This record gives sequence, structure tokens and C-alpha cells, in this order.
Amino acid sequence: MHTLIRTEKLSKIYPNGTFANKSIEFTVLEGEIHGLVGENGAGKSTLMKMLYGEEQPSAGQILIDEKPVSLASEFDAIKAGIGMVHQHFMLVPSLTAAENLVLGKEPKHPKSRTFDFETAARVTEELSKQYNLPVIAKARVADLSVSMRQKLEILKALYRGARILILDEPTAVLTPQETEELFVELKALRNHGKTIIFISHKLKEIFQLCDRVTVMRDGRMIATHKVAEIDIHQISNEMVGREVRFEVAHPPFAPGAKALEVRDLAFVDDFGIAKLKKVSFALRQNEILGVVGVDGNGQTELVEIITGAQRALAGTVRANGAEITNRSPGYIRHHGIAHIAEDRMTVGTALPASIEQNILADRYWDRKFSSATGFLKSREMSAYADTLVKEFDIRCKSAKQPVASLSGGNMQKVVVAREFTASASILIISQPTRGVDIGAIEYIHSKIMEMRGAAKAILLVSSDLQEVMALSDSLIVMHEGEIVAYFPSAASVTDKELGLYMLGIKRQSDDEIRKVLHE
Amino acid sequence: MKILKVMGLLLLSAVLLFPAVAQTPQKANVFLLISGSLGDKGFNDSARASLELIKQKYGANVTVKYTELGTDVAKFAPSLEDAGAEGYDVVFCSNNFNSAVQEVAPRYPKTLYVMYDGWINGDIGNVYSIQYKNSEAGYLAGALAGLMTKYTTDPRINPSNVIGFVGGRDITGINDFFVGYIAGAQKMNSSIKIIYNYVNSFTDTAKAKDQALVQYKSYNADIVYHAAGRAGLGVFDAAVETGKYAIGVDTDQASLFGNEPKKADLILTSTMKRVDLTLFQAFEKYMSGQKLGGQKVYVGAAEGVIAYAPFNKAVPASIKTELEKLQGDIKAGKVTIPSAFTMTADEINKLRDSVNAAK
Amino acid sequence: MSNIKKFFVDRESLAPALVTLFAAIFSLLAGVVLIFIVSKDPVQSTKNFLLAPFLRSYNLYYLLIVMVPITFTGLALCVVYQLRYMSLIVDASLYTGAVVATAIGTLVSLPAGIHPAVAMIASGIVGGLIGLLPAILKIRWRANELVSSLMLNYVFYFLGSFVILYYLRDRSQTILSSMPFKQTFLLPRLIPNTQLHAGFLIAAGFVVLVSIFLYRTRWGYEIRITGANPRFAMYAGIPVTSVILYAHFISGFLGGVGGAVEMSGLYRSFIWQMDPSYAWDGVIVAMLARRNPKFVPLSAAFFAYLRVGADFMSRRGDVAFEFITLLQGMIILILASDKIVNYFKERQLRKQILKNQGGVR
Amino acid sequence: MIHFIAGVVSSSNYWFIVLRSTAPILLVTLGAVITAQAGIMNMALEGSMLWAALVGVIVSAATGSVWLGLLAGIAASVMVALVLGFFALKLDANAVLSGVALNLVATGGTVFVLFALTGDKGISSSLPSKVLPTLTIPLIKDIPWIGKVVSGQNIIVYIAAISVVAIDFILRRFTVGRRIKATGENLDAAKAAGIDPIKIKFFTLVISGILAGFAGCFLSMGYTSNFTSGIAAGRGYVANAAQVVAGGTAVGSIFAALLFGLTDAMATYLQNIGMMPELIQALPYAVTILGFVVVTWVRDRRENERKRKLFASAATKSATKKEKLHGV
Repeated sequence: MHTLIRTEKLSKIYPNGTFANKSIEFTVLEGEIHGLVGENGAGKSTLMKMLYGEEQPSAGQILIDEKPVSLASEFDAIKAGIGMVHQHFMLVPSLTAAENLVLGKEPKHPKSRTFDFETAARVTEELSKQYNLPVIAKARVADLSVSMRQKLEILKALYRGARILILDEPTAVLTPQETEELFVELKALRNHGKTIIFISHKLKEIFQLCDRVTVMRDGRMIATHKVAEIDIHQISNEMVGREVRFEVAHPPFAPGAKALEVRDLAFVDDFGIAKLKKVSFALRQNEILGVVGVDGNGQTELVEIITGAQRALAGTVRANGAEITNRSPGYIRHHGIAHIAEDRMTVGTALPASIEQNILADRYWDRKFSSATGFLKSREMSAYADTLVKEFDIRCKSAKQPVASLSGGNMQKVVVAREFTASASILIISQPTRGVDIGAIEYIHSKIMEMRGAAKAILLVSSDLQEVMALSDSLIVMHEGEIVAYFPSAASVTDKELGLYMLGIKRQSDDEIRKVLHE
Repeated sequence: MKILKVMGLLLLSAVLLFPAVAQTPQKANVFLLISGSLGDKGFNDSARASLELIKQKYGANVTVKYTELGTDVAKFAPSLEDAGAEGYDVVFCSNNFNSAVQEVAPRYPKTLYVMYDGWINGDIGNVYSIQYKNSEAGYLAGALAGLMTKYTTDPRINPSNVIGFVGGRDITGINDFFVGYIAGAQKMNSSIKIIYNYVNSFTDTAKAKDQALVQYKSYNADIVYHAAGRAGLGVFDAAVETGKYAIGVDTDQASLFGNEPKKADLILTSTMKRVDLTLFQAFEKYMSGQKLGGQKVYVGAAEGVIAYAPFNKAVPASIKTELEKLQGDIKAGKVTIPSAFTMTADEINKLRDSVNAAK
Repeated sequence: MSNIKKFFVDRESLAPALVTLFAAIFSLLAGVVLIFIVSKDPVQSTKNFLLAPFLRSYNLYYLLIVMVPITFTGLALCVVYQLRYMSLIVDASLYTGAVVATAIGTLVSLPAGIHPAVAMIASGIVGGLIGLLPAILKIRWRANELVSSLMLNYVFYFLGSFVILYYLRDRSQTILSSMPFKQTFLLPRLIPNTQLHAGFLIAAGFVVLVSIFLYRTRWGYEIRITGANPRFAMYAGIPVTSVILYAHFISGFLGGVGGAVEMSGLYRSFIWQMDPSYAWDGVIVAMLARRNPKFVPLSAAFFAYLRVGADFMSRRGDVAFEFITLLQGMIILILASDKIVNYFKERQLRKQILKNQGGVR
Repeated sequence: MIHFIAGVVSSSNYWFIVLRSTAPILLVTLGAVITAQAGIMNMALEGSMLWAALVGVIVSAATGSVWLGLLAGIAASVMVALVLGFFALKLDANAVLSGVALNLVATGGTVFVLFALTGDKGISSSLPSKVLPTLTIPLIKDIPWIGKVVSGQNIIVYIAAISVVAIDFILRRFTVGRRIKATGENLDAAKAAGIDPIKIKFFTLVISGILAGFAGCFLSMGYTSNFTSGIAAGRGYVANAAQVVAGGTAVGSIFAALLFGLTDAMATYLQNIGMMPELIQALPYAVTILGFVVVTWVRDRRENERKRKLFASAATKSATKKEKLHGV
């Protein structure tokens, strides 16, 4: 088959020093569905951004039809026949579907040169019919369902004459039925002669859909296979880079009293989507309760509400008996909750501030660090910061240096150092190891287990299924804003079984789920 | 220009070298400090004109210089200081420099500070201050307006007896004009009504035009008089736009619009306040060896400082004669004119209310 | 010696300091170029512009006097810039502070020493309350603080001059002037026969106070963290809303005190004919100081130097002093575009990493 | 008092003055709206107006043609907008700060230039500049009340009215309007659709420059007949506040600008019945802030209301809407 896209020694270094792609040699054949797998931070998105002209390579080149091309912007990529469906949809909510579809290449009235909405709507409907991707042309995007927005994105690319479609984790936001529907549609597109690059970290989907698959890890390309010729284990090994990832010593499980209790929590996001629907559970001392679910099923919102970053529409949260629903994060911290935020760049740290300031940001008011009159004890502060830097193995020149200058792993250690020494009884831990190097992962995992040993109650949210399963004592599964399963013992359940619940194929009875309240 | 500067420097050194010799100075340097800016075709431009008069008379024996300082009062004192330290013999400045003069003048006893449009607070030996009888100027304008508004044979004059006034600010110096204006108008026309506004600025021409437009259009004022400095130029714009009359202030403003005959034609006359003349005369006295320092004078029509500018051809001869007679009477001190300086705030309010056309 | 070095060299990096220096030098050069374009005697004008404070001693005192109000507004803006807020309400705080001080200085009888102090505190509180307004509008209604503060500045200017005009005016004066201040209200002059007044020392004191406040107290700590990343501050439990509020109060307070100090130090009655707009000067002072109060005296001195030079030159020659406003704008443009410097910094970093990684793999 | 206000509001003269004083604000508000729609705040409108006002006067005086003056004034204003674009879009400077800086350059620069040319600092009265004509509209002028309001205004007043239609067309009818909206609402979406956001932003800046140019020239060659220092008098800033009130539409701009114009004109009248002038003059600015706050507050409330409704339907799972949208 004809080679459609080829990259030669393609490398990308971001201004902050992240080496996201290292000498990638990636080949896509015409008319195939090509899977691209790898864990979070493996460099898939960066590679695709370069193919779509959103980022410029630091070195190497891209060839289309074996001819070198320079993709300086999205516009160039579109001209080269590349279309991309982003994970976060690139749509303008206040415009209609038809207007979004033709954006950048609008039909005009022949005489007045004004925008021809009727033609736009007609084109949308025709395309929609032709590729069997149903959308409502005249509805505002803000009113469309998620899957319909995704279809609109695909149509947008096709309207621009895309031969190559890049889909960045398209299934992350879809229900299982919607996913299946999408796969049927994608296969149909392939039969129309389109080439599709499908990015995912879900191997099952790769096997369902793809012809060939490329594995990435740590910014490098590991291998490309024909899907028919390999099995899932080989790929998963290549993705992870070693046979067994997590082996965490698990001391016996002896849960204590209820520490955190959540009841009937409800939340609706800005697009009007109900992200939480009556979520209730309880977390006990000495317990690591893992929260499992496909990204975007309400886990983020759950954590935000517990820690005070969002206001719940309804429901209550109690910590150690005290009601903390919709209180300020400061109040919630004072009631014994520490929190490792899922996004350390925008929430978990203040990048321009020093390591010391970041470590002390939740305790500068303590008499240890500031006098009764409000003056800071700077000597004590820097001494304290230095000890934590040492204790948590934060690699830096000095605690006075800005957090922005640290690597991802060390940045995360700053967060961990602060939160694990916050003398809180409840720890809310979100994505503790996302984008962190192996060494730091092991270190952080051991620290989490240490915390459990210290009688803390821990809520662990991670999109890394293996991580949650390895660390947790018990598990809840979230699907579409609801808890669909509760497993009192994490060891007694397999990832396959969890997958059925995560995808909404199975659901426990309400009685079984209610057991998580320990009443 | 360069030669002048060199000469100035020579003169300066001469003055510095032989200060005692100059009993009646033959040579002098004059420095005019302007608060706000030039181009108002009135008060400030008039002050600058005094320098021309001085140059004309004394020629090479004097050097003259002026600078515009804007509205930043913080820099007034350092500027005066500069003038003193550089050995200027005579410094002209307006009443806006009052406190700065108090601050600086005692430090430079050899320099004569001539402060116009107000009296210096306190007694300082080298400050000569001049107050003008603004109310007389207002009275002249009021008399003209009061007579003209009855002259309905002129198509620009409507039957209503309403005239307008645009003041810079509700402060005594401006109200003095206004009080005189009311008195003059009432004297000539007992049924007169006046519509008035304050711009609240001496620079906002646009606002002044807005206000004059309202007076002309909504209240049927035939004639608007202004005492608003540079802002007042907006009144003439409004006059042009509505085709109605205005009265100028401080200088012969009609003559300054040579390139805009449409405007000049609508300015009936101006009530001149001869800042140029008073400064020139003060300088003459200085040159003749008179001691001016420490004096405070109050000047007006009697001294020829306040007077009508030439009348526009729209003013009929009969009115002209009557007004010229009035001017003579004022000059002779036969007319008593109220002044805002001797009135309380309540009295001013009451007076304004009593003629207010909007009430 | 090393302490001195530590004081001047920013801990984080030298680049911002260099940009600042570049902006300062560039503005002076641009000024000279402008002089050469418009002046008939450019050499003399340039000399007057650049050397004014050294040519005449009163210019030096004038420079110090000019520093006082812009030190106050510069400090006030440092505090809000630490928060990455853009409010310019300090203008209203300063003007209204001056009005309040005028009321106290003319209507109230108090012993010397206490009198100006009371006025400063009262003006500070009023200024602080005014300073709160744009912050409240922003927090409660998400109204852009720069726009709302500009509107409010007009409102307070008119309100202030209303009070002066109808309650505090000296009716015997032809111009707008308040009644003379009581003797007890006046601050002493530091050097006889100059206008240099004790307010200069008060301003210096506030530089120290604000430096300590921002860098040595927990409230300053909260402000800095909140400014560095408000979401992080919220997450770390810092009461972000109240931090924003008290920071704005303090900023307004500084403005209010600045107004009172100007009145009791420099003037003998309220004679401002228009809003002196010291806040705009404060913007550049705070920007040149990189929102660090300890550099405010330095940048205020630089700015005062520009201004004194421009005044002196314009009185002596044919160049309008307004050209410093032009320079001021240019300085802000350069400082706001320090992305140029960042760009070079990033490029260097990228090269370094590529080099370190060698041929990759 | 109420009687007085009613009397004023019913008079045609009041509305004549309202239209006149609203026109410049309306023009700049439109400029602020279109840039805000593209996601960039044009804080330099004040500076644009100042340069337009000065350059218009200078060129009209030099050439004797008011139209050349107008053209040059607009060019100067567009220049300022382009410089803002250069710093904000090409050098990534903070747009607001750059705007503020350009305003400072304009305040000082206009006086500097005026002084260098004429030796005066405050006013261009020594320049024989021209004034833009007023228009009498044939048929309309004879309609009793309306004729007095609408006819006989300066040409720029009519241009302001036409601008509303033009901006409305640009935003709603032309394709570029959608691109502007996309750029402002979701920059990444615009980029992904192959639109160059920088080009779009520059485009809106140029439009706003033209509008501010008209407004600036009006002030010095129609509203009054001179350039005076600081002639823009904060109208550029008012426009940025009014822009929010306008809610991003050309028609909304009329209401927003009228809010200021109505109170501004009313202030003049209220002064006539002895209201304290200083207090009255604060009114237009206070009203603008009030409008600013009320509009954002109402918008937030409506947003919350929408969310609550959506939740109600989602919770009951009746989801008729959802079905409808999923279905087809």
C-alpha cells in the first residue's frame, strides 16, 4: 500500500524543557485505520499536534506522499488534507452546527457576498447523510450532545477535504453504545477511502478497530505492528516497558471509623451536562478507596466538590463528622482534608513562586512560621522547606528556586511533600503519578502506602487502572456521574470485570452499591 | 534668535554685575509664566500680548520670555524659583500662582513678581498684585445682552427675553462676571431671564458647546456670554451652529477670528479685560523706577482696563450710543455694580435663582 | 557588600532587571532623539534635560518633592500588581484623600503633629474604602477592574471637587482654592527656603513599611501567593477573596495617605485645579520597580528625574515638557513586551537541551 | 423635578443634543465591541481618538480640505490600532497595558506635536482648520418633532448610524463575523478551522481604528471646531465599559452609548435648575458603571438559571431534549 505519511527523526522540545518527542519515525499507509497507543505523557498528542501544524518540530521532518512538507499552521495541515478531531472539541458553542462546519471555508451568496446560511445548512445535512454521521445542522452547538459534537468535528474535517483523519482519544467522552456507533462510522469512512489515525490508551478498542498500531512510550516510538499479528499482552508490555508494573506491599486491611461521608452529591457543568447524579459513599480510616472510571465520568467534579473548588447543586459532604459542603477550601483543609490536585501545573502549584512558598502555602499561618503579630519567621520557613526537600527527595538547587524550573516528577514531589505533611486525616489524591517518571512513581506509591499505615483515610482517583487496583483496598466505579459498583476488596476483582462496569455494560444493584456507605 | 540669546546673556551678566547702579533700570528681563495654556484667544493670550507691547516700547533694552505650565500646580513653585534664580527682574504670573508666589517671592527680593487677576495672600515686599473688576465686565455684557434681546427686528433675536451665560466654574472670580452680568441685564431689561451653566473646567470646549447649544435651542437664548477661558470658545461654535449671537470675554475675540468670518459676525462684542495693558503699564512703572512691590491694586473701567471691544455691525446705532454712555458712567464711577466678592454664597444663589430661565 | 548585591539583583533572574534598565536607557535616548528633531538648540536642550538636577540645586529639591506622590501611587500599584490586578483606582484614592485631608486641615482644630497624622489616617481609610470598589465589582460581578476604576476615577474627581467647591472653598479667592490650612496641619520643611517637606520622610517610611508588609508578613505572603496563581492559592486554603479585598484596601490606603501628605507637606491650601493623575505615573513607577516596593524609590527617582529635566528644558528652550508622557508610554510598551526577552531565553534553553541530549537515542 | 425631566425628555432639542453627544461614544463603542468579539480589548481607543482629532485638524488646515483631514485623521487612528496590534499580537505584550501606554503616548504626543507646529499647547485655534458639514435631510426635516431631532446633525452623526448597520452586517451577515466570533469565543477552534486569529484580530483593530478615527475627527472638526488637549475626555474608556453593556452586538451598542449620552445631556439640563454641576457631571460615569454591573449580573443570573433548568430535566431523566438531540 501507498505510504501516506512518514516522519523522519521528528523531535519536539517544549519551551519549558519537556522533551516530548524523540526522533520519531512514524509511517501511515493510505486507507488504513492506524492506532496510536501509549500511556498519558507518552507523546502521542504532541506527535499529532505536529502533524496538524499546531506545534512546530524542533528537529526532523514530515513527509506526505513521500514529499517533505512544512506545516506551519493548522491551515497548512488542512491544505495538505489532514483533519483532526481534538479531545476537547474545537467548536464555537454559540454558533450553529452548520456555521461551525463551514467555519474558515464559508459559502457566500453569489451576489451580496454575505454568509449563506441556507447553503451551509444544506451542505451539513448532505455531508451528514453521505457519511452517515447524524447531526442537527441548525441547532446551536451548545445544545448538542457530546457524541453529536464529535460527529460534527469529523464532518468538519471531511468538509475541508481531509484524506487523513486524526482522532485524539475520541472514546474518552463517549458511552459504550456511542463508541460502538463511532467504530461503525469510522470503518465506513475507511471504506470511503479515508485514512484514520486513532489515538487511544485503551487496547481493547485498538483491537476492535485498527489495522495497524504504533506504540509510544516516554516520547519515543517503540514499534509498529499489524494488529492481526500480535496479542494484547505484547502491546501492553511495550506500552509499559516492563512486565509487571506495580508490586506494592499491602499490609492487612483493617478499616477504622468513617472519616469522610458523601451523600447525594449532584453537579451540572457549564454545558448543562449532569456530571454528578446523587453520588454517595463513605471512606474509612486506614482505607484506600479507589475511584475507577473512564475519564470524564464525574471523578474530577467529585474531587473538586469535596475539596471546595466547586459548589455542589445538592448533597452533603462530611469530614470527621463536620459538615463541609460548599465551604471554602481553607475551611475544608482546617477540617482535616489534604488534597493532591489532578493538575499540578494550574492548581497544585504556583509555578512562578518558589518551592518554599509552595510547600508552606497551606501552613504559613502556623505559629511555627509566623508570629502572633503576623511577621513571618523566614529562617524557620526556609529550614522547614529544606528538610522537606530532603525528606521527599525533591531534586533542586535550592528551595528558593521557582517551581516552574523543576521537572514534572519533582514538581509532583513538591505537591506530595506539602499534602502528606499537612497533618490531615483524610487525603484526596487525584492522578498522583500522571506524567511522572518511573522512579518518582515508585516513590510516590510507597509514600501513599505509608500514609495508609499512618491511619489516614485515602480517596484515590486515577485514570491509571493498574495503579488504582494495586494501591486500593476497596473500589468504587463511576460511570456517567454515578457510582455503578462497589467492591469491598480490590484484590477480588479483575480489570476485565471492572472494565464492564466502567463502560456501563454492567451495573450493580442499588443495595450492593449502598454498602459503600457502611451503615 | 541666537543673537538675542547671547544678548540676553550679556544683559543678564550686566545686571548681575552692577545691581546697585540700576536706580531706574534701563534694562530688564521679563518672564511670563502661564498656567493652563495659550490659544484661548482671551486671558492667557492677552497676557502674552503684554510682552509684545513691552518689546515694542523698549526694544533691545528688554528680553522677554514666556512658558506654558499646564495645570500641574506642583511645578508652579519650582518655575518661579527658576525665574528668580536666573535673575529675571520682572516675573508675570496669574493668580493661580498665588501660593507658589507666597512660597518663592521672599527668597528673591530683587525680583518683582507681578501677579494679575487676584491679590496675593499676605504682604510680600516684592509682589505687586492686580485684581480686576470682573463684575464691571459682566455688567457691560449684561447691558448689551439685555438691550439686544429686545431688538426683535433682527431675525436672529427671538421675542423671549432670555439670555445665556456659560461660566468656567462656580467660583468667585467667575461669579463676579456673572453677578455683574445679571445686574447689567436687569438694568436694561427688567423682564430678563438668564439661563446659565458652569463647564467645570476652563479647557473643555466640547462641554461648553453642549451647554451653549442647550441654552440657544432649548431655552431660546438669543445671546450667550461666556467667562470660561479656553473652554468658552465652544460657545462660539454653538453660536455658529444655531446662528445666534454671543459675547466674547477678556480680549476682542471677534477680531481674532479673522479667518472665520461666520464666527466673527456673531460675536456682538467682547468685554475686554486688558491684562496686556495692565502688565505693560506695570512694567512701564517699574522701568520708570516706581516701587510697585507690596502694592495691591483693584482696576476696572476707570483705569481703561475694562471696556467694550468694537461693536459688531449687528448692534444698532441706538444701542451702541446707549452703551457707550453707560461705559462712560461706569468709568466715572456713577454706576454701582454688585460684586461677588462682597456677597455671601446665599446671596449669590438667590440672585441666580431669581433670574433663572429654567425655573 | 554581598548584602547590597542581594538587594539589587533579583533572586530569580537578572533578565527582568536588564529589560528594565534597557527601557530606562532607551527612553532617555528616545528623548534625546526627539529633542534633536524639534529643538533649535538641541545640545543645550539635551544638557538641560539630562543634567537639570545637577545644574541647579532647587531642581534637586524639586526632584525629591516630585518623588513623594508618585512613591505613594507606585507603592499602591505594587500591591495590586502583586495580585496581577490592573486597577487604577488609586487615582481616586489620592484625590479624595487630599480632599478629606483638606477638610480636616481647614475645619478641625488639633495640636500640631497630631493634626496631620489624624488627617493621614482618615484620608487613608477613605482612600482604602474607595480602593475596594473595583475589587468588589470584579469579584461580585466580574467587571473588568481597569475599566471600572477609570470610570470611578471620574466619579470621585467630580465628587471631590464638589466638596471643595461648596464646602471648603475660600470665597475671597478668585480661583478655586480651599481655605488656608491651619498652621498645626502643616508638615515641617526639611530644609529652610525649599519646599522639601517632611512628607518625603513619610514616603520613605512607607516604602519600608510596604516592603516589610509584602515580604515579611503573612498577609503579604498571601498576596504574593494569590498573585502567583489564584487557583493554587484558593486550593491551598488561602482566603483569596479577602486577600484581594485587603490588598486593594491597602493600596487605596496608600493613595489616600499620599493625598494627605501632599496637602500638609507641599501646599498651604487645596489648589488643584484638575486631577493631578499621579496614578498614571504610579503605573510606570511600579512597573519599573517590577512591583517590588524596595525598588520604588529608585524608579520614582528616575521618573522624577525625567520630569524635572523635561520641565527645566521646556522653560529654557523650545521643547514641550509633554514629551515625557510620550517617553512614559514608550517605557510601558517596552516593559509590557518583555516577551521578546523571554523568547530569546526560551530559544537558548531549547538549544541547550538539544545539545545535552546529543543526537537523541 | 420629575416634571422638569419629563418636560426635557419630551423636547426635540434634548434628543437633538443626545444624538450629537451619543454619536462619538457610539462610534468608539462599536469599535470596542468588534475587537472584544475577537477577544482583544482595545484600550487604545482614547489614544486613537486623540491622534485622529489632531491629525484631522492639522491636515484640514494644511490642505484646506476637510475631507482630506478626515481621511488623515482616520489613518492616524488606524495607525494607533495597528501599533497596538503589533505589540499585543506580534510581541505578545499585555494588550491592556499596551493600550494604556499608547494612550499616554497620545496624550503627551498630541500636545508635543501641536506645540512643535504652532507653539501652542492647549488648543489648535491658531490653525485655520475646517469643520465637517451638517446635513439637512430633505423629507425628514419636515416631519414635526422627528425632523428637528434627526435632520441638521453633523455628517458624522449619520456615519455613526450607518456604522451600526455596517458592524451589524460584519458581525452577523458576513463570513468574517463568524470568524471573529470563533476567534473570540474559542481561539483553538478558530485555529483548528484554519483561521488565522492574528489576522482576524488585526482586522477588528483596523475597523475599530476607523471608527475611533471618525469619532476623533468629529470631536475636533464638528463637535467643536478645534483640537484641544485631551479632547477625547475619557470617551475611549467609556466605550470599553459600554462595550460590556452592549453585550457584543451592534444594536446593543446603541443602548450602551445612549445610556451615557442620555445622562450626559440630561446633566446639562439638570444643571440649569440649580443641581450642583460637579455632582451632575459624575452622573454619566456612575450610570455607565451601574449599567456595566447590572448587565454582567443579569447575564450571570441567566446563566445560572439555565444550568438549574438543565439539571432539573437531567435529574428527572425525562430528557426529552436529550432524546431529540440524540435521535434524528
